Amino acid sequence: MTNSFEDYLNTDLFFVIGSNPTEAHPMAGAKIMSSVMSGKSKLIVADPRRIELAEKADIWLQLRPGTDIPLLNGLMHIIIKEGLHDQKFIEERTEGFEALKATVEKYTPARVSEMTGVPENLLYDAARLYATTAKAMLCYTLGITEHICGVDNVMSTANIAMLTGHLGKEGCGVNPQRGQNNVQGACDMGALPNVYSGYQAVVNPDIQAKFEKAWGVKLDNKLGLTIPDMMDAAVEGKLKAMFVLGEDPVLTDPDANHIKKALTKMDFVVAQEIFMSETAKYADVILPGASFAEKDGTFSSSERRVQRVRKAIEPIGDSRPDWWIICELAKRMGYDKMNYESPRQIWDEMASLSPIFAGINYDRIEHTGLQWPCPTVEHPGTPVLHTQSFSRGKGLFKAIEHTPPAEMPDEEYPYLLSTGRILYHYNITTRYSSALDAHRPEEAAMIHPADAATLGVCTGEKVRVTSRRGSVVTKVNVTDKVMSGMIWMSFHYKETPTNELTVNAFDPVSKTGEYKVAAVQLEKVV
Amino acid sequence: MPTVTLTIDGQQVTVPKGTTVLEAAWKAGSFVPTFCHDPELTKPGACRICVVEIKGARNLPASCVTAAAEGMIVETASPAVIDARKTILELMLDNHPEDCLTCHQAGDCKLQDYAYFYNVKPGAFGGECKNYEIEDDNLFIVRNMNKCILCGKCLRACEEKQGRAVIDFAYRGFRTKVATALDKPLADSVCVSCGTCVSVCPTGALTEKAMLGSARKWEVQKVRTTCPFCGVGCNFDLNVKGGKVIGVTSNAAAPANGRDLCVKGRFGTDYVHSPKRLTKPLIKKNGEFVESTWDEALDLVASKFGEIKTKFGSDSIAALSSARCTNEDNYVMQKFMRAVIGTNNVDHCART
Amino acid sequence: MAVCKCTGEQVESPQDVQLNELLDHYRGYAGGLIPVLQGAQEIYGYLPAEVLETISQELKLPFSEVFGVVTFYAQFHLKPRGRNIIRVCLGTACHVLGGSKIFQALKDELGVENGGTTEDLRFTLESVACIGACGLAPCIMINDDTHGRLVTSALKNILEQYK
Amino acid sequence: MSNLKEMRSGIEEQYKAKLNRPRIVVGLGTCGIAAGGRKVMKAIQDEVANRKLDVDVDFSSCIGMCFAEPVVEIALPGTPSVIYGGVYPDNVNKLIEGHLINKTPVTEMAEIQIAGEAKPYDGIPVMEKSGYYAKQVRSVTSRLGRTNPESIGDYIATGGYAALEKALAMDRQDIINEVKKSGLRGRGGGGFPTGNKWQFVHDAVGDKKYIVCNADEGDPGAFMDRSVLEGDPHAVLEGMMIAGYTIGANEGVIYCRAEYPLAIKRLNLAIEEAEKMGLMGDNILGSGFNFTVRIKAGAGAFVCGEETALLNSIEGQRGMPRVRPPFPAHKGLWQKPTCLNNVETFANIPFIIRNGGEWYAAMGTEKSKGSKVFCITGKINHTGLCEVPMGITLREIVEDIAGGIKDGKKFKAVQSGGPSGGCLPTEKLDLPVDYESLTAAGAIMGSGGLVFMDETTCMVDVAKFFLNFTQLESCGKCTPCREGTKRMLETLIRITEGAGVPEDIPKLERLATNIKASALCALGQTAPNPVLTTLKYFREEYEAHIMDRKCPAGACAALLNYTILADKCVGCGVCVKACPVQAISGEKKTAHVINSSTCIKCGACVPKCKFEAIVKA
Repeated sequence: MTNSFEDYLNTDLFFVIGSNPTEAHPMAGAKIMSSVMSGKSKLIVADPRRIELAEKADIWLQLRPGTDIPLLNGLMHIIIKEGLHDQKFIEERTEGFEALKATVEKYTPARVSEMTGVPENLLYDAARLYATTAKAMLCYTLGITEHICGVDNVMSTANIAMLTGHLGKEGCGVNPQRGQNNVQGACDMGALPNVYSGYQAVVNPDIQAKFEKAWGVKLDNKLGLTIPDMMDAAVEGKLKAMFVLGEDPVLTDPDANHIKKALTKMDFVVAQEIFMSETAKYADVILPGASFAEKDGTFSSSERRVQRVRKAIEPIGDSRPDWWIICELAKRMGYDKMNYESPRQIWDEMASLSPIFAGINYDRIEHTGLQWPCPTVEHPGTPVLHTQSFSRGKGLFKAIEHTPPAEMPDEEYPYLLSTGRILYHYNITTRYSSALDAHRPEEAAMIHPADAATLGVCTGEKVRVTSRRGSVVTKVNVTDKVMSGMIWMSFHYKETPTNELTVNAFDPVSKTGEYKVAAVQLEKVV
Repeated sequence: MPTVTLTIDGQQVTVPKGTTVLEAAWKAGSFVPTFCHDPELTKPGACRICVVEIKGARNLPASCVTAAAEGMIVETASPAVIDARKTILELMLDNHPEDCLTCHQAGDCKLQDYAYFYNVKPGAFGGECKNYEIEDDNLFIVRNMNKCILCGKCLRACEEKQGRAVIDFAYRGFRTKVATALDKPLADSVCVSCGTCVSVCPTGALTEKAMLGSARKWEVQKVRTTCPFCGVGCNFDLNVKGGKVIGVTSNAAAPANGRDLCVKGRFGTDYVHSPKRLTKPLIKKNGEFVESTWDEALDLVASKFGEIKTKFGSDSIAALSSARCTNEDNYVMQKFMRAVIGTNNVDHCART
Repeated sequence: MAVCKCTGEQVESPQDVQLNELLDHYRGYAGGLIPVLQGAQEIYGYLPAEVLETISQELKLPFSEVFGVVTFYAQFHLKPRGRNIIRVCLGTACHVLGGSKIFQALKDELGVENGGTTEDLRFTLESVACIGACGLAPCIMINDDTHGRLVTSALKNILEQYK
Repeated sequence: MSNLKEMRSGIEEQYKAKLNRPRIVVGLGTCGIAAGGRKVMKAIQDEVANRKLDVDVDFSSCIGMCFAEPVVEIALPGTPSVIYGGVYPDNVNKLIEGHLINKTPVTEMAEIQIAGEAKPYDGIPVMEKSGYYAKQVRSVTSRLGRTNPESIGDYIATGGYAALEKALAMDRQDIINEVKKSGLRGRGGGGFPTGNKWQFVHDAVGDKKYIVCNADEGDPGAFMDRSVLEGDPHAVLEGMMIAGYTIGANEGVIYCRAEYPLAIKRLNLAIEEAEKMGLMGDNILGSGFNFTVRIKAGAGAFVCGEETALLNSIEGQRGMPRVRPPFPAHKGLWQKPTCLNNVETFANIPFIIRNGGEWYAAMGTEKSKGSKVFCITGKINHTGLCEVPMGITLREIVEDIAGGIKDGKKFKAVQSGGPSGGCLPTEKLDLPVDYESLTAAGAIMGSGGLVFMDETTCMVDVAKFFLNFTQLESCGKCTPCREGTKRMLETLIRITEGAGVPEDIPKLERLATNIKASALCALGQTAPNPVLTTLKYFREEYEAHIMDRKCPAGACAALLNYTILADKCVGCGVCVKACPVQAISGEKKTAHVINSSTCIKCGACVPKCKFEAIVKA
């Protein structure tokens, strides 16, 4: 996020695209809901589903799944045509405007309306409202990123924000809410194949030298494999062993059968988990980790805020904190520079090697946490990014053309499947909460009344959902919150493993799977 | 910033213009009780427990909604004030069950505290007492509207903090009640069980179902931490008794969320004590998982990784780190892969 | 998961058409709730729950707030009122002489509780403190007529007079 | 501007012509209609048609003599108008025969005559000298019963909209000064100086301002505002427009209780006519000033008479009062500066602007200027509406205007100001009626309801009646009012049922004092007044209920004992049959007895006894 959650209270307009915060990020959603209800802010929602925010929105753009780029290009077309763009910001802070202009020129309202299904008048309303509101904040989530054109989608949101000067200011910005509690932190810490902690590139020789010196070993300078590449490599027999820490790709990654094949193929799989996950079942060894309540440490939230996690109880049974287990392995493999006594020591080592975290330590975050970048212990943290300049200096407009989803409904697979989270569940752990699981014990796929009539099903009855990759049975919830021709499912239920259906296609840059669009058949199950 | 100076209980106090008499009194160290006042919510001035005497005023104004003014002379504990407060407490107690002995909120209840402080006992006037059915048919919140003193903080929090307005005042006068649309149980309303109402309730009218009967308020140890669900980064207090997490309560100092939480954060952390937790290292032998010691399991993993690394090279091993584990866990994982295994094959599901 | 929305098309009644016209007039009009409720009550004779929900959605007001307003003002009724209002006296005299038996008999006969209205909207049954006809106890009033010295067996014939 | 002048001369001609024709005018205010005025009107029209008489049949509103309804005025050119009371379809003929055909007033049915320049008839009191009107002034009520309230012509011809015309040419501050000079104070009960209020709203900063007229008259026993709205709706509109021009508002709202359908109808008609004539809407009288008025019907909540609750109700919310300050003058409707006055206050404005502040200030007392409209009801001979100069004594009102207590009984108390007011005893009868005096005595001026009580009224019962009212009408927002009035009522019920205990009196006093001190709005702060004043002036009645288990006025059923006087009872047995609980027994033709433990004190036996042998005590 370029801005902070606190900043949600300062904006006069939310433009929420590809995000369902009242369910997936409830406290972010609550801030939007209360601001809109009190009349403080207006709201534009772009979403194929009539999500809760769409019902509260001043303007709801019900675009077809996978048409975010045409939509955003179309809005930019109108903004430029009507001269509502921020010329001063564009001149001073950006480059590449002419190329962008040339591209969006082609996205006329009529054409965009045709492509997205959004009426022209709403395109005009939304474009004008977003461009002319001084404090306008764009929020997105996985509805933008989980496409094969996810990176282009993200760039498009940056384009429209820069075009209107809605960046680097209070109450503005481009604000992706991160899906998982510490997905920000895992990236920050270098759990990525291309960077060390603090986004320091593994290919940079100076960085490599710094870490080699600190860690006392020779380090590899070529990029590692991303998860989809790992799975492919495993299926191909090139990858022999995998160490899986607190993840359940069988349930949560696209095309589950492909993942299962990969896990089966490997010689040795270690799972470090707190529950017997679908993935752990494929492991040779399972190491019982401790939950968040049983260990000290830190999480980094979507707003780049590093906050304390505190040990409240002793680890359950014979489980152990994850850091302890990993360090113990290192020791047993003959490495002696991971003999930490506490998470605080780990943090301090990390911070000493990572400039953007250098100013953060446990004492400083005892009460409210700190938002990185925070280069020195005097630095107050950074609630708003890019106030003076962008990471690369000038913000670069990137002219982007539409990329249709990898797989679209056809005669054989006539329905479009889209997936996401629901309020009462979070990936996997919530299924082990007695109240939450009792409240929402099973999948309830959303289908439109017209489709339900065609299929002859009522709410509570079951359908079989089949894609080219797999087939699952689910109960349905008949509702006009989804558009006709679409089925929407969550991925929380191992009893209804939705990701057996999703498409094995990824954004070429980010390697994010296209969870939001797949083609399926539906049939009633008696 | 312009200031005003006023006299509270004989003491001069200077506060910024716009400060309420209540805030000024607190600043001056005077005790003024409150029920409906909440610094984060709009101010209805409804419960009247915070009345004070202001020289020249016709009545006893509610200090929470009276702006401090230059030269004001305020008494927060004059006989008239004390008698008015006692009367208000008597009126509340006469329309409230007398079950402090078994009330979950005992020890953390403003009504109880003030009744004690002012030595007010139930039964001053007697008469009709509300008699609603206790609502415990949802999984998260128990509503005992007989204990409600109609301060309205719950409905203001629901509207102003959560943007939902699931509840509002219904009916009127003595029959006034906080109700959902059509006065249905929460389970049949649009409530999403975030429990923000529970966090602001000054009495035992709203309680977390899972915590009922689990501990007296004074037995609970509170440990502030960060929520393990979603990326907003809410903070809350884990409530611990006897080495067990019994539930979650809000912590107003939380930067991203204040006292507000969602249903998962407030009611979902019981997974920690799920009987399905893995508690022993397991080694798959002949297709079955068999419990082992840490030494056996760790040694096995270390030797297997060592073998594979030797045989197929560092890049034949990969790790999935975790977006649900701590920063420290992730740091040691990537360090382990890079420094010990010798590969950059480390990733996590950064994209979900 | 409430009602299954997959069966049957809802037919719009003439009353719904009127309600829509009313809502069209007040949509986006600040402070329109009470006039809309008054208009809706005129259309339907009372304020059915579904109508309240529609009003809340169309005026973009929380349903709880609409309910709070409806229950605040004496003018609004959440239940249909009958064409004939039966008031059963439960004053002291009537009570002593079996007023509550009469009340119970009426509840049984009409199949409604206190304050309830029969499905055919013929009767609304209410209790009152005293109608000041103690000499005729036990007694009831139907609309403006007083019926006194009642025995339960007489009720059927009396009700027959009111359509 | 010339527009109205041109119109006016034509309208005045027409009006004069109308007065120069024989006419019959029926009083059709709500009270007149309830008394059968419409049937009377129909009978007159039929009769006029049957006899083919050359006479206009018109209607007006309530002239104030509720006791005489239905009221009919007959006027022949050049002779005094005679106002007849108690006119029913069966005596219409007699009036027409006598007054219209034979040109001889029907003296026995005549209440008053309005002579003007004509020679008065003998035997009929002239209005200004009649008992009911002699001590009255007719200023804000001057058109009531005299003009057709549904005719803008009648209004204009009688000086209507001249004040608006005058004001639109005035400096805004001068208008405020004139209102200040008049000394007019809020007639809704609060008594806040109107000129000062206008000054606040005028000075308040806001992109938009509003005029709100409080027509939510809810006090039991008060109908002044209804009478004014029904009788002179244009005066209220004109007052609002002048206020709007003065403070800079273009929108006015009249919040009228839904129980006043006739007032709402006549207001709507008045608005329509005024708009048609360019007296309302855009560019009024070519002045560039725009003003519209809409009517908001209440939905049945007494508390909405409280100004901030009223504003919430207009906004579509529960009618719960807001905390003050901020006052509506600064943050009122939709948080904008709002000038909120009641019907009578606005209706006074055109008269003040036309005649000048000094003219108005010449009436009344030093601090309470002008006139006030009262509704006098209860156990008096002449119930109705009266307008009196401030400072008149209660005694003058009851003895002269009201014609004394009914049935020759003794005056006991007068309740002033409705549920928020208090009960004043005989000793206070010489109190001048003004804001300060009434407040000092524990009552309030209120909106103007005066309920007179005689010796058969139990003051504890009266207090209970009012507490029951306020308790039912409490909005429920603040604790003292919501919970406290309930407990007061419960205590009063106990006392009137003979279950009171001596501590109840100090408990009531303490509770009342604390509710008064700590309640949020005026409704709560004044709710204890009926109890406090009755405790102050009639404490011995409370004590009699509690200590002696007796109701001195003989009104509280539970404390009564019915006994049969043995010397009067003939043993006829009629009472035995009348008793619903078989509490009376006795041999035929011997004196009967009432078993007091079985008796439920319904009183059914008393009227059945032809020998007056049953007494209550």
